Amino acid sequence: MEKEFIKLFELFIAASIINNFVFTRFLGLCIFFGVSKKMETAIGMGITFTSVMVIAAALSWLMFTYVMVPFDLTFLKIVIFIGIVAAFVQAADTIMRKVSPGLYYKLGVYLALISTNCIIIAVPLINAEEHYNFLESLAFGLGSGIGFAISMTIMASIREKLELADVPGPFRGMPIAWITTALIALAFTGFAGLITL
Amino acid sequence: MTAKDIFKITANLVVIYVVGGLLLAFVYAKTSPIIFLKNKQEKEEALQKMMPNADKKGIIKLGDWYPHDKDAEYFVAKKDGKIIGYIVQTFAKGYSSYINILFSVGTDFRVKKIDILHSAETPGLGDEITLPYFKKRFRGKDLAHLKVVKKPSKEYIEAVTGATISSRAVTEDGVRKGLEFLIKALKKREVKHEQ
Amino acid sequence: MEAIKKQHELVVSVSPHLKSEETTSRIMWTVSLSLLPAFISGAYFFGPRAVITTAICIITALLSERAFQKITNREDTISDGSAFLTGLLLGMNLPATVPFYIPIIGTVVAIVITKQLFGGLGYNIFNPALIGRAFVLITWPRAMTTWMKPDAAFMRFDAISAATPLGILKEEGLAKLLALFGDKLNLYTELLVGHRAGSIGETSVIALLLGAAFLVYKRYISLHIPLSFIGTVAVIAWLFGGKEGLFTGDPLIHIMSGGLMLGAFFMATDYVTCPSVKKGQIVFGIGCGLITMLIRLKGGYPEGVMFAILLMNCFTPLIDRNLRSKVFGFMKKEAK
Amino acid sequence: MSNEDRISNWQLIKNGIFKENTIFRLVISLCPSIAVTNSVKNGFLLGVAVLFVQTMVNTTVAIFRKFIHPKIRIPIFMLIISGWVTVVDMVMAAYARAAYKEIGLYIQIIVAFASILARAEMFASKNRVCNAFFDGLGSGLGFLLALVLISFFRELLGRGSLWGFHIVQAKPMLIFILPAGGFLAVGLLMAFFNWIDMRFYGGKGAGGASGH
Repeated sequence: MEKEFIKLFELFIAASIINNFVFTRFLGLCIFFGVSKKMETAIGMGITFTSVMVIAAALSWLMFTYVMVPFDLTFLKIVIFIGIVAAFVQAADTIMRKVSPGLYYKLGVYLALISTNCIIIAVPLINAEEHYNFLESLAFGLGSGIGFAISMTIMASIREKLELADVPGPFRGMPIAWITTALIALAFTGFAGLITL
Repeated sequence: MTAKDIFKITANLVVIYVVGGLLLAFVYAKTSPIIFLKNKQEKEEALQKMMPNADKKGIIKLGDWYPHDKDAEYFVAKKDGKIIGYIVQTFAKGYSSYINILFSVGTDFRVKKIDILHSAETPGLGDEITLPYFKKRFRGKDLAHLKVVKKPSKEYIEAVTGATISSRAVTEDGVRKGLEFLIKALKKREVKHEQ
Repeated sequence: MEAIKKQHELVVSVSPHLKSEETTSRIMWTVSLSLLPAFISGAYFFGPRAVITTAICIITALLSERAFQKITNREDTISDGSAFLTGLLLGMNLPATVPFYIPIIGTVVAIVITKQLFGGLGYNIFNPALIGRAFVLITWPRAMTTWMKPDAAFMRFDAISAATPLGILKEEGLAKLLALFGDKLNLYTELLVGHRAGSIGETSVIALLLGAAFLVYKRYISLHIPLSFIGTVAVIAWLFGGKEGLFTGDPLIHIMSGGLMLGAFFMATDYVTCPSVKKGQIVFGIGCGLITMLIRLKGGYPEGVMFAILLMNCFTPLIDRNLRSKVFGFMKKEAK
Repeated sequence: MSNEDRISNWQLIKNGIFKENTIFRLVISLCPSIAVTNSVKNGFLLGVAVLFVQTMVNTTVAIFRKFIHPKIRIPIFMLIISGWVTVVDMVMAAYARAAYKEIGLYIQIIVAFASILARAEMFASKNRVCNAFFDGLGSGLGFLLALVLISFFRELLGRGSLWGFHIVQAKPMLIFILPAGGFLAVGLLMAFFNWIDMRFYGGKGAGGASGH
């Protein structure tokens, strides 16, 4: 029991920090660069993403294990997973608008962006590839989401500071953001080898 | 939403699913046997490479074992019905990944060949365990000499410079443990046979 | 009124909090001067190669800063000493025996990419010297982890390679380390003096402390970051560093080996890349200490100071921002 | 959009490659620009996969454009995209096995590329089949070229080789095949294109500076 718990914890840490989606797996870059200009949006996005990722991981795990594997439909995983994500996002959108308009006002805008984002679809795909069990899938989804939120928060805070900086012309905007990310990724390589999965 | 709309949406979905389903089923039917065959072929080739002397169908699976809770297999290699050695697949905990190793031993339990099937060690350092110069160092080593030293050595395994952790993983956690397991497993089999 | 004053203070202290050109350059040159004892000790133990490597770094730093400012038509700021200091720090963070292209490329990365592209001194997010070092460490891992055996023979060019104390501790364990150095007392003395393998400027604890004391006396650095950084390392080393369970580790070895002294006093305290609020500095120091020990005890690299400082550099704007926004929140309440 | 019917097919291709280059100008669908560009071969293969998917999706959408009900058009587009991605995924798994082991995940992730959905929604659903085909071809080619360009630099600097063949006899700069070097290479290349744009065409460095 304890061993399993440690494994879940390791999986969580590995997904959030060591194999951080942005800095070592290069996923979710569009959103990462697009939405990390302002702190508020970055945080809102982080929260929305984390929750959607966990739920998408759970739903697609259930679907994968109880429908796709028994009926030998695993070759359709791309179609089915994107369908699940899109359907869930749509449902969340509708429900949030009805139940909690305040929250919808804050986070709803990001929901629309989610279904065309690679990290949401990557989580179920990696879960299926690695044959994680239910809890492991959840831990992986949660870790990935939190790791993504952390990286966006860091990036937003740095970019807010960079607004004051006198960056040379051709580097303004996107290029300097990429170079900043390169340097953060360089710092994150320090975590390499921390956990072997 | 009019009845016409509903009809159109339904028709849309039906057509898309039917056309898409047919297309995917067709591609799947074409590719899946190839994927399956190639997987099998690759595995056989990898095994044959470990034991070039063995007969074409002479490499037979003996059983499964679970180093680091991962699924691995071990095999016996025969030539003209006579056992000429064994092949063991194993996993070792490396620097930043589990290293998937395949190695073969003769009937004297000295290592013949090793191969790294999968690893994700540090480029430029740890991943040199996959290079021939390191893999060659294993030839002829028995259980007692599967030990990593950091100096040039013919007797033991010399570590890759600057990558002691990866070298040690392959040698001690991987091949040595695999060999220990093999010897034990074979003994158990013998006992069973005698009964 | 109180709140307004507070806000005012804080705005002033946002980096770069160097009030004028003159102060900047005086600070930079003084810090460079305070690194002199450690540099001399490095030159003494590692011979002429150490001097040459450091000199290459400094010259490349000055040249690349000048070249960049010329190309982009910017004001020449070479005399403010910051490029000199970056070059010196990077040189002191390299092993003495590296091939000559390593200090050159490392310095260019440090000056051009880390500092100038972000708008020059005062705007860089990361410590330039450390990014330079991380870049070359990852690019040429083998050359950057081949250490030279320290020896006091001054005119000596050939080098015998040796492992650093932390490297030995990580791979072979404490017993081997003690066997190499004789006994514990001898180990401590050698670490204190700097007679061990390592980067040029990081080995001699005494020389580094001497320079640090000078800076503290001059009030150029405060002790918030160094003390919280070293303190955290000590506590964690004591708690988890031992093989026999909790509370059996030896904090002194961890404090005196590796680049901790150099990092904690001279690099983590870099004005531009550390938080400006005192509370934030303590958070920064503790974070550095935690990450350093996490990497030393569990990670792949034997030494974690460099990565720890760089990682906390990422968080600096966040720390600054959060500790500042609290003050704003407080103000809002008062206004109501 | 109706007057765009007049634009020649060649113009459509050129647009996709230069003016609306997915990675350097529009700055979307960035994930593979680093993930698969550590060797020219991987970059090329993923580029081809995207080219194929983009062209086929555009064509399919254009064929069915009158038939698809506007209310459910996005889900239908997603279905079409994921169908074609599955096809590419299975074909690659069968015939390009060595590369698939490395870039398989990123091939599957093509399904979530904003650029493909955007092209289907903004162009293919409103234009004739032929135009949509060439538009997809152009945008796919632009993507392919960008990937090959990035991976050219990264493999040359990082391994001293191109397409697996060793050509430079110097110590390679390993960092360029690692994540950090990938971000750095793309950042520098973007800045370079901005510089060209500003220096020779008097632009404001559109791709970079607009920043999204």
